[in-house]
Amino acid sequence: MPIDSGDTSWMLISTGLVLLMIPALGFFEAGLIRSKNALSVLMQTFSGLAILSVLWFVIGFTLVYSPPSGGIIGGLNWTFFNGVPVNKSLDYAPTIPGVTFATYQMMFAVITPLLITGAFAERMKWSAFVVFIIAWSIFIYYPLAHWVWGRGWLAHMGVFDFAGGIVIHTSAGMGAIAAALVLGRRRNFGPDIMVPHNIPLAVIGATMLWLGWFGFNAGSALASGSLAGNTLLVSQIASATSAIVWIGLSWRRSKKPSTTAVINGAIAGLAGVTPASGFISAQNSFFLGIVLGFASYYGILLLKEHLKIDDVLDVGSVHGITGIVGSLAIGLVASVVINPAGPNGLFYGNFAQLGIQALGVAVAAALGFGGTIIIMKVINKVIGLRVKEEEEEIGLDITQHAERSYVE
Amino acid sequence: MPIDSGDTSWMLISTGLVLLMIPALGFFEAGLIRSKNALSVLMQTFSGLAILSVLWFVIGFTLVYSPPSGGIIGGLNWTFFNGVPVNKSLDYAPTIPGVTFATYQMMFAVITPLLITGAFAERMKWSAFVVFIIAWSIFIYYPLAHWVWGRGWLAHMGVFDFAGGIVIHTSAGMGAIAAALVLGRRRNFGPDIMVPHNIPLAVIGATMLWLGWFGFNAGSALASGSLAGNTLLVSQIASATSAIVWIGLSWRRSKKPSTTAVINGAIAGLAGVTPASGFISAQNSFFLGIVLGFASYYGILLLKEHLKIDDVLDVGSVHGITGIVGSLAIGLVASVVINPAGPNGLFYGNFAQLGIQALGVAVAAALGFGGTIIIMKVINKVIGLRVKEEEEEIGLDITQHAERSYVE
Amino acid sequence: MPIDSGDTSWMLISTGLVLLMIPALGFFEAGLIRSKNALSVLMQTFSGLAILSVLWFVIGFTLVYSPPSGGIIGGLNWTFFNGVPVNKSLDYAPTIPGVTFATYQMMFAVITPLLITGAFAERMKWSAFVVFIIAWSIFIYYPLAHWVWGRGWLAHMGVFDFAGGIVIHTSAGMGAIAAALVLGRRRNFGPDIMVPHNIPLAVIGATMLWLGWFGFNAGSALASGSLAGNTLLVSQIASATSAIVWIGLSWRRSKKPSTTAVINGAIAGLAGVTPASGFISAQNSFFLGIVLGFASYYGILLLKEHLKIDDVLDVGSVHGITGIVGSLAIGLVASVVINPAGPNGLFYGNFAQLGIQALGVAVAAALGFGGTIIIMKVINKVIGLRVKEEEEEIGLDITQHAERSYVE
Amino acid sequence: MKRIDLIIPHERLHEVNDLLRKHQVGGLTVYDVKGRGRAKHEPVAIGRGVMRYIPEFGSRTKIEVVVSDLNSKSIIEDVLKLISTGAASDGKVFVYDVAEAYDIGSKEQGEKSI
Amino acid sequence: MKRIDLIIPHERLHEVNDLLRKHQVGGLTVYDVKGRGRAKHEPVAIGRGVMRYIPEFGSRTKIEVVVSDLNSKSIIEDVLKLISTGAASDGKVFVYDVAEAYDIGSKEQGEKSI
Amino acid sequence: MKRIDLIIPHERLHEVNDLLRKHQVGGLTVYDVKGRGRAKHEPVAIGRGVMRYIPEFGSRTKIEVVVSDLNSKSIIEDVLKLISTGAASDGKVFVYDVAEAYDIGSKEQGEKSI
Ligand SMILES: Nc1ncnc2c1ncn2[C@@H]1O[C@H](COP(=O)(O)OP(=O)(O)O)[C@@H](O)[C@H]1O
Ligand SMILES: Nc1ncnc2c1ncn2[C@@H]1O[C@H](COP(=O)(O)OP(=O)(O)O)[C@@H](O)[C@H]1O
Ligand SMILES: Nc1ncnc2c1ncn2[C@@H]1O[C@H](COP(=O)(O)OP(=O)(O)O)[C@@H](O)[C@H]1O
Repeated sequence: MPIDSGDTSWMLISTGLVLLMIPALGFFEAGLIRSKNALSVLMQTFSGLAILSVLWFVIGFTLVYSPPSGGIIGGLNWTFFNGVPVNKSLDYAPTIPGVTFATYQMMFAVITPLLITGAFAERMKWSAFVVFIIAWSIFIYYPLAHWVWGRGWLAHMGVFDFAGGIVIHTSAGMGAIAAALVLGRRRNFGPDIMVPHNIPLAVIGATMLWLGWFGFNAGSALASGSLAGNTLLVSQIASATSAIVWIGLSWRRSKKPSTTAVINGAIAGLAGVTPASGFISAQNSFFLGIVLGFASYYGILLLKEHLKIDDVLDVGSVHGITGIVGSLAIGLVASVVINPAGPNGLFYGNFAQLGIQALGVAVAAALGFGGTIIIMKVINKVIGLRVKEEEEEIGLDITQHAERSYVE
Repeated sequence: MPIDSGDTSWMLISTGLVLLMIPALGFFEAGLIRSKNALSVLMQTFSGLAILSVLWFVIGFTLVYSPPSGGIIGGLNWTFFNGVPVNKSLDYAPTIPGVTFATYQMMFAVITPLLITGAFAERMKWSAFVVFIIAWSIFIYYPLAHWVWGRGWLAHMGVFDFAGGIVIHTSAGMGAIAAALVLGRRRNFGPDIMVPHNIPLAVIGATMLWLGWFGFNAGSALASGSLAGNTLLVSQIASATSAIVWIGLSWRRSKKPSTTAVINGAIAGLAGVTPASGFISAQNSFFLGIVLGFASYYGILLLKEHLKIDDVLDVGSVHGITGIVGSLAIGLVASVVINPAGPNGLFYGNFAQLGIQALGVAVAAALGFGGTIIIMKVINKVIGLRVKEEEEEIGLDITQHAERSYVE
Repeated sequence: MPIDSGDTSWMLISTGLVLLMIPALGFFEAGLIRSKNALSVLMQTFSGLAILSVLWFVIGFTLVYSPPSGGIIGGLNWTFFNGVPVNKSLDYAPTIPGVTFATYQMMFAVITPLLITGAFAERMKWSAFVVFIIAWSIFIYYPLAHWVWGRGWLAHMGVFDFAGGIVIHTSAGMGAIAAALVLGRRRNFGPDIMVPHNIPLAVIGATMLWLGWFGFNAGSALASGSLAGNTLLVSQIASATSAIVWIGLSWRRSKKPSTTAVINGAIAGLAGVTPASGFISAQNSFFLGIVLGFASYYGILLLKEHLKIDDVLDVGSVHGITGIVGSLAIGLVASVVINPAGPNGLFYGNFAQLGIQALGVAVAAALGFGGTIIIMKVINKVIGLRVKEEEEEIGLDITQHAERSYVE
Repeated sequence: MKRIDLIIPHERLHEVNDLLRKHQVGGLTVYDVKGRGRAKHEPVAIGRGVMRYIPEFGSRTKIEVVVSDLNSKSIIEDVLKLISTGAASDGKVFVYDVAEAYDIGSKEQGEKSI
Repeated sequence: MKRIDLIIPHERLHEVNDLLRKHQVGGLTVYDVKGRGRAKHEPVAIGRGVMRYIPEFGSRTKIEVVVSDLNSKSIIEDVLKLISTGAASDGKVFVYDVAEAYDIGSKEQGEKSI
Repeated sequence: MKRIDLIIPHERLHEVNDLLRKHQVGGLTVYDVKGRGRAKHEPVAIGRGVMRYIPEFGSRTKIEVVVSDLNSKSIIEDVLKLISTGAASDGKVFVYDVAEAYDIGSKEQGEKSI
């Protein structure tokens, strides 16, 4: 097929929108933690953008997408993007330039490991962070993305994941819980270290995330047109209903619904609808958003309040639990009327899909959780994971980066 | 007509751009008010995004756009977007998916009632806010949008409104004045409660608004191409000239032109050019921008300084007066050379249009003003509109949302 | 050729993306300087957006692009955009509306003089600023842009500049050094006036700049498709590698790599790759990015630490030196395989191009440097350039604009 | 001379300033402080709005005003009268002796300087 | 009554507050201040991360607590014991006499008020 | 020992700090404060730049420095000499007696501690 200018426009801007999400994640997180560590997460997300872009360019893209593949990992034909076509398409996305497909996927490879920054915030060494995201990319993201999106063995089994509920949110979400467990809790873990220091900054981040997610989900159609249009709508509805659930729950619980609740609810809805967004109708998304709202809200209560796992920004719930719910939802409410290239779910007569999705989720959860534990333990052995106690007290900004967010 | 990938690309991103304007409005407002109420407007705009998206999905779209219609209100065919086509277009926008048209219009339905947050900021109860935006949507926006855009009676009379000067800015602007009158002034109304608390935040909001407005106005062409291209240019010129007028006036008045002046001037130009942006030439926009600058500047002096109406963010002038001027400008300088689907204005030989536009403006102003008064009075009776005096002193952030913007 | 909806979509959004960069520049700068001058740069960039948009509309576009031209300056056919086609294209960009081409180029004409705000920040009078950007546009940018992009004499000699390394970054970068020299150093020049006051704000600016640069570079293809796709990739890689170099250098120098380093490295990479971005492969961009990282880092050390030139935000290095490196790189690694409308460089068998590029760079550097000195000296004579000593102590925000960034 | 420190809720600053103006004090200085005293503070949302908690310290305004020994008593009485609501969170007054005072501009010293 | 001023690194506030709670002080007031004393401060990055410099002033927390004359001595001793590490940056203690104190809510005066 | 409070425009901090350094004071503490005194303050733009108004309080820097009784006089004289321009907005100096002082790190007491 020839390159289509309209499809390419949409993919270029979608690439930009997903790029935006990467520092946006940093603003969202920085605003919600203590001021003395705010820069450290901005540094991690911004540096991560640079480092993981290059890693993808050098080795990532080829390992995920290049043939030949035995289903386990891709070939090495496209190291340094050599041979990725500029004037022709790849068959993954037949109407856009090959380089555009590869650049768009770059942004996904960058943001996934960086989601975990939310779990180890406020106590991880900078050097450990750098090693971690590289190792996590190579040992967890690249294989998993290959299995599901690069025509690997999970794809062959029929696992579907539109924009990354299994590949991204389940793996990173479970990785976040693992990371929080290995690192241990922050010093003086308890309510008074959990007061957000700059909520407008967090709302700026949430805004950019919401906007960027249109590129993340609707861009995953890899073309402009009806599928992209429906995906955008589905994402909007799930985000809105999930946010409303959070407003309601925080209103009921305390009489005073909070801004941090509504932005978290929206992000939870967006994260959860991601895998299903290209396969389901807006009506089903309405219900899915409600489920996602409840699941993520009570997920935080479970993990943070009851189990006292110090996953600082609740990545395990907001991305992990929602990613699992959304990935399973494909097995229930996906419909070929929406996307002929996708599956039908249980409600549309296909009883097998739910089980297949559960397999995909289980694999991603196991790899994300187990792989993270191993990587963290190895790093801990070799260079140490956590800053010293007094460094944690002083804050990562000064001790790791010699900077303060605000002066005067 | 088949779905066009290029048109759809533009409408998808335009949808994103208008989405961006919704929280952007919050940043703009939050930066210009006192720090103790900053979160309350962020909460209102962000929650409003969630709530009004769902309301539009459930009932709004169908009431505005669905046939059959006697010209007063739309049918109920498309509740919950049921039956809105994914793979085909609606005849409102023949080259993009029906769902994309519906989602794009969602953003307009969301932002319009939220413009009024600028009028009742710093003193309205959260619960009253929630009821207000829902009632305002149902009783004011949906009918009015149907009349003008949904092929209702005003459309039949020949009223034109490209991107929402009548439907949006006149109605919300007059609603803002009404809301300010019903609520009454803030405690200690006077200069020392009007010092902006975080101007960079307001500039961030203004920036996002300016960018977003490209999607708002040029997206209202409902397709990519020449009309969208000219509309974007027209918007840019009106914004720039209006901003220059504000710089000049504030320079003359005080020798020290201020940042808040230039951002307000830009927003005033963008708001005012909105209804005319798809019908006029860039040269006429140049002059329109100048008029808008003067009208909005002196409008504020009139309403806030002379009449002492406490429309906190001057929505009545920056959106209302400008929206009226721009809507009437169609009757003067619109030209079928620019848009064959639009009217000619007085200067292009059509003497009737100005009167027709004035009718549209009058209807919108009356409905916006009168409807808002009734809604506010009813809410006041039933649950109360305004927070208690001591809550107003302490600030809405703590008393309504249990949060502070900045800690430490 | 007919207007293409996909190409037009991409150019509309690219216009928006470059628009975004203009205030983004302000956020970036404001965050890195002292709080008492933060608004003054926001005011300059936002007002500059208004003023220079109108100047381009009135006289700039025609002077740069209108025929007839003897190669020195354009004609006056298109003053006030009169005669710029809405429904047809110009031959500069045959698949998009003429007005869209003109509006897109408007954003370049706006941002270029504003880059220099980074050099004269914290001490220039507001009135001098206004005169300066207008004079600089008319006497430096419009001629230079005509020579290279408007089919003037440098274009005839074979000078290439894809998105503005010669026309924009070399001229503004050398102008920045000149401006810093004429104005002289800030009072108490030394480390303690160089502590950034709000780094998250600077990161917000850097984020918007990175995103916007996709429109700046890939939009300069003036169409969607393969060239735009490759340009976006090339930009991303150069930015990422340059940022990594900065992380590494600041890590080595001080054990504590800083957030300000990584954002500056990214901007340096983006600025430097700009002229070459449409002519080179991603693999060559990888190496170019590394060179840009080193050149800009050591350029700052040279200009600021050794020569003690008080170019506040190091525009001379981050834009100037990188712009020169990138413009010369065309003479080395450009390839007609990437862009058939471009040249080959030395490594692809064309020995002449490097010299031609050097000529273009030399002309731009001379005009940018010399022209700026003359303009500044004249302004100094007539109305004075610099605020009074006590005004500089109190800060420009209060003394020039009667505002404070943050209150309470 | 005496220096009176008033530590009060932010929202009373306006009133107290007006009162001090009536007493014709020469000036005053205002600090944003955090503190704890007898009262419970307003709870704030934490953990993404899922939890709620009462912070150890509340946010308060502190006013410092240097006055002549003579006026000190009546000012304190009036302040107590004006803003005491009987609530624990009303605030505190602390009084200190001032050894000397100067106005930098006029170089005046002692009570004339304030 | 005495007022004790403690100027300490931010990160010790928590501990000192706990200690003062044990001494049952009636309240305390906290300021964010900048200062210089005997210690070198942490260097910060300037000039886009290219240079580094030690700022003239460090960022510190100041605690003010008004206590009875009787308790003053033992509180100071305990504070010194608790947070002195021997480092130059440990901070300072300054003590002042308080002429009078009032609780605004209860209108109590003197030691009862604090 | 005496504590000298200097309340001055922000932009003089640098000079005053240099001066105090010459007097070899052991340290000093700096506060951002708002205040009103004899001078009119700079007007600020309000209401979207349409109006202008002179705020009740200006923004000032307060320096606290604890010095020996001996040095107090000469420091104050020098400060007055250095920054008095005769303008109403030049600022104020207030002096207090210090009952006791400690350096937390060295546990030194009295004049040795400062
Ligand atoms: N003994 C004390 N020493 C120093 N400051 C005190 C003392 N007691 C109270 N304060 C300050 O006075 C403020 C007001 O005190 P109070 O009205 O008793 O209670 P609260 O702060 O709990 O509302 C406190 O927040 C604190 O800053
Ligand atoms: N003589 C003094 N007068 C006023 N404040 C002082 C004095 N000496 C020290 N300080 C304050 O006490 C703080 C702690 O002092 P110190 O522990 O000696 O050193 P440092 O601040 O260098 O860590 C200083 O930052 C300063 O705010
Ligand atoms: N009587 C006073 N008590 C406490 N603080 C005072 C007093 N008079 C002045 N100040 C403080 O000193 C600062 C400087 O005072 P001054 O130079 O007279 O005037 P201004 O603040 O109007 O420039 C004031 O802003 C205020 O913070």
